Amino acid sequence: MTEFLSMGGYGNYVWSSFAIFAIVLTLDAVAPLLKRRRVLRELRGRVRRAQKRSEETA
Amino acid sequence: MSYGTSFSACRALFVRDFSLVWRRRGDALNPVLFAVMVVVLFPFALGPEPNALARISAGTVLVALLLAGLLSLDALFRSDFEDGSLEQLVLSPHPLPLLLACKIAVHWLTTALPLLLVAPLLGELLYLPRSELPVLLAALALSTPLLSLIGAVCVALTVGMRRSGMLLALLVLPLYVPVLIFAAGACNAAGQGLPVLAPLLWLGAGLALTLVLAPLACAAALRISLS
Amino acid sequence: MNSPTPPETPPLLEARGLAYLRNDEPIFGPLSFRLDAGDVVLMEGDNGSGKTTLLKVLSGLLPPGAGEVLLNGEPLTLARLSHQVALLGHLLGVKGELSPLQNLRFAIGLGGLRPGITPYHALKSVGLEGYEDLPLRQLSAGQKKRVALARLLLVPAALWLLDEPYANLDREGITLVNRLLELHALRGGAALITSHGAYAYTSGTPRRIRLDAVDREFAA
Amino acid sequence: MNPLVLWFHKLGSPPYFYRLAGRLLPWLWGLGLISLAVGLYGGLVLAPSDYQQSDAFRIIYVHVPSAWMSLFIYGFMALNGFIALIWRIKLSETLAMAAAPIGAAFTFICLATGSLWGKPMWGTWWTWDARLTSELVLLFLYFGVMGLYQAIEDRRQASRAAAFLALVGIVNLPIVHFSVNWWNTLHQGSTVRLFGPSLIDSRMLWPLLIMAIATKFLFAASLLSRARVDLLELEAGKDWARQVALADGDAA
Repeated sequence: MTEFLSMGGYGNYVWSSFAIFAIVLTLDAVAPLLKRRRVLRELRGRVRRAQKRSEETA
Repeated sequence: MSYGTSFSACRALFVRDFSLVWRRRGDALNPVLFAVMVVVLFPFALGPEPNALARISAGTVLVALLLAGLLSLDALFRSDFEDGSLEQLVLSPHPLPLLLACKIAVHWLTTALPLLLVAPLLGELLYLPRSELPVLLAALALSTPLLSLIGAVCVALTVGMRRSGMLLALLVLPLYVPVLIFAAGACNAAGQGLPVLAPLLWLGAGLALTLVLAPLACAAALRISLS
Repeated sequence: MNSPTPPETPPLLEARGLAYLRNDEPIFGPLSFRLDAGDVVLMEGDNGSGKTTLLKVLSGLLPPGAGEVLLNGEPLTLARLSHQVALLGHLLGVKGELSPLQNLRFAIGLGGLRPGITPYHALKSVGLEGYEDLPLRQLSAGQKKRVALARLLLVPAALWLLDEPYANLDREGITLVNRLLELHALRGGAALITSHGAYAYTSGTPRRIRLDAVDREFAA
Repeated sequence: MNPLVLWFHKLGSPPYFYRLAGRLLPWLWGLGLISLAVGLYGGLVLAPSDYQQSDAFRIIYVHVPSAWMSLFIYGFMALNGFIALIWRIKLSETLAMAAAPIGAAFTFICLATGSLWGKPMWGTWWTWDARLTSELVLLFLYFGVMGLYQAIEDRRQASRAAAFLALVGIVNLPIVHFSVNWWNTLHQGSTVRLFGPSLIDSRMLWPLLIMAIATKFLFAASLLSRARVDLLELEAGKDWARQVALADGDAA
């Protein structure tokens, strides 16, 4: 197993390359989810504001 | 004297823009002073040793002139946008690309030409080898209009924004890379005694292509940012 | 449109179901009207009702969201090539460093010259005699507006689109604008004026078109 | 209208696209991760080590697919930009702008893994190798498009301006590529091809193709999830967006 990890002596280069690949793609996948939560919260705010306004005018 | 023809429109545009630049001719020197300042920084940074400076002289002059041109690009549409004359231009019945080509030409004549004239002095500051000067001037003569044309398209995209200086550089510099490569390539080739015709011809081809496409792209970009 | 009257010439300007959306929110609703030679129409609406946007659409600066604009019966872009439209917006489109004369010479170079009038004559008729060679920077806002009005006199546009022409004009200026509008209407031109209240077009009762602000928070 | 045009037209309506993308997403993520796992296993375990670079060459399995993706996504972005500008199709605008950050991510991965690969081979973190340099210029082209999109307030105008810049960029890409190659040969002569380990052995090759497929799935998944959110934000004023928010409110 350790022989596999050492990657012929270039272990840290190979594994850090794959780590960068994984990290950047994970960030890229997570970013829209966070934004989705923010957008939905804003939208619900708008809905509540609209309902409140329509109650006042009714 | 006929009015309302495209020729009269271009002439009127030339007359107006030249008188505007003449009215503020102090500003026209700014790009030149900037370029000189940038070039002067290099001996401070790298030491005054002639051989060291000679090797980087042509490239440094090119980069200094490219950056000076970049800084003056913003003024291309800025004042017209702020006082509404850009709208009058877009509204005029004459083909917009033609009018924009005139504006770019005036911009090139009033900013890039002085830079071209000061280039030998800048070369001298950096011990530019004699063999490279003519090639440097030829490369500049071909590349500075190219830079103005490409820059105009990007300026048209950022005309609506207040402080777009840094963004403009971000948009334009990747597009300047090929122009710089061939211009500097010509000078380096001259320095090493290699034939210089190929890079200069590439610059000429690029210029011919951009002369036609850039005004069209600039007009389209302007319509997008004015809408 | 087979109207019963004899085949009248196509209207100078016609809007059919014109609407404009920004980020899919309506700026002004579907709007249809027509302007014939000699018409002066007042477009009223409070701020934010899309008056300026409407003028930009009518002049061809902005493509309409829906509907179409016809100039002399032809779709806008084609007809405009014959110097038909002049737009006077909030920004006057004149250069501060140049003198009125230089500005007007540029304007006629660009837009063409109406026969029988010279820049001097136009400046005199808008009351700027003697200011011909002063840089515009040194003139007042009202005087700058008069230079823009002089440009309207010089350019052979049959259709004037004026965005709040009465803004920052004194009483004298307002009568000047009215006189120019009457002159333009008599000559067979048409004008569409927008204003949010400060209005004083005296001669004749111009047609009014109401542009009310659309509730932007939630579209239907 | 034939079914294809009808379908494409229906795709244009945001609520329809939102629901369709929602249904597709789990499949795309699933296929992407599976093919990724297969590709990585093939590349890291099954493929024999290279006689010249021993195991360092395995970086190719992330470096080369990312390079391919960086160019593919820029092409995708420019194509959608073209459609959006010519036929004013709103969906293409959203897709183009959603693709930009993903493209930049892949370009960054390509550069980072390229320099990590260069270090053991050349002893320096950065080598002005022709392809790495072109990739660096491509990264700035991406930043330019994203920067312009952020800088303009009006969302629709921002996406149309950025789409136009992507078109200008796509014209520029081959020119940059050609000029950088020319520049490279002028200064360094023909350097040994850093990234060309002998791929004659098929056991080395198929994982690379699997990885290319995997990155395409991951791109599609990230693109759709970004496009959905952007659409929701753009259409905040509309009725269907409210329903989504309310429905999501109860679920969350």
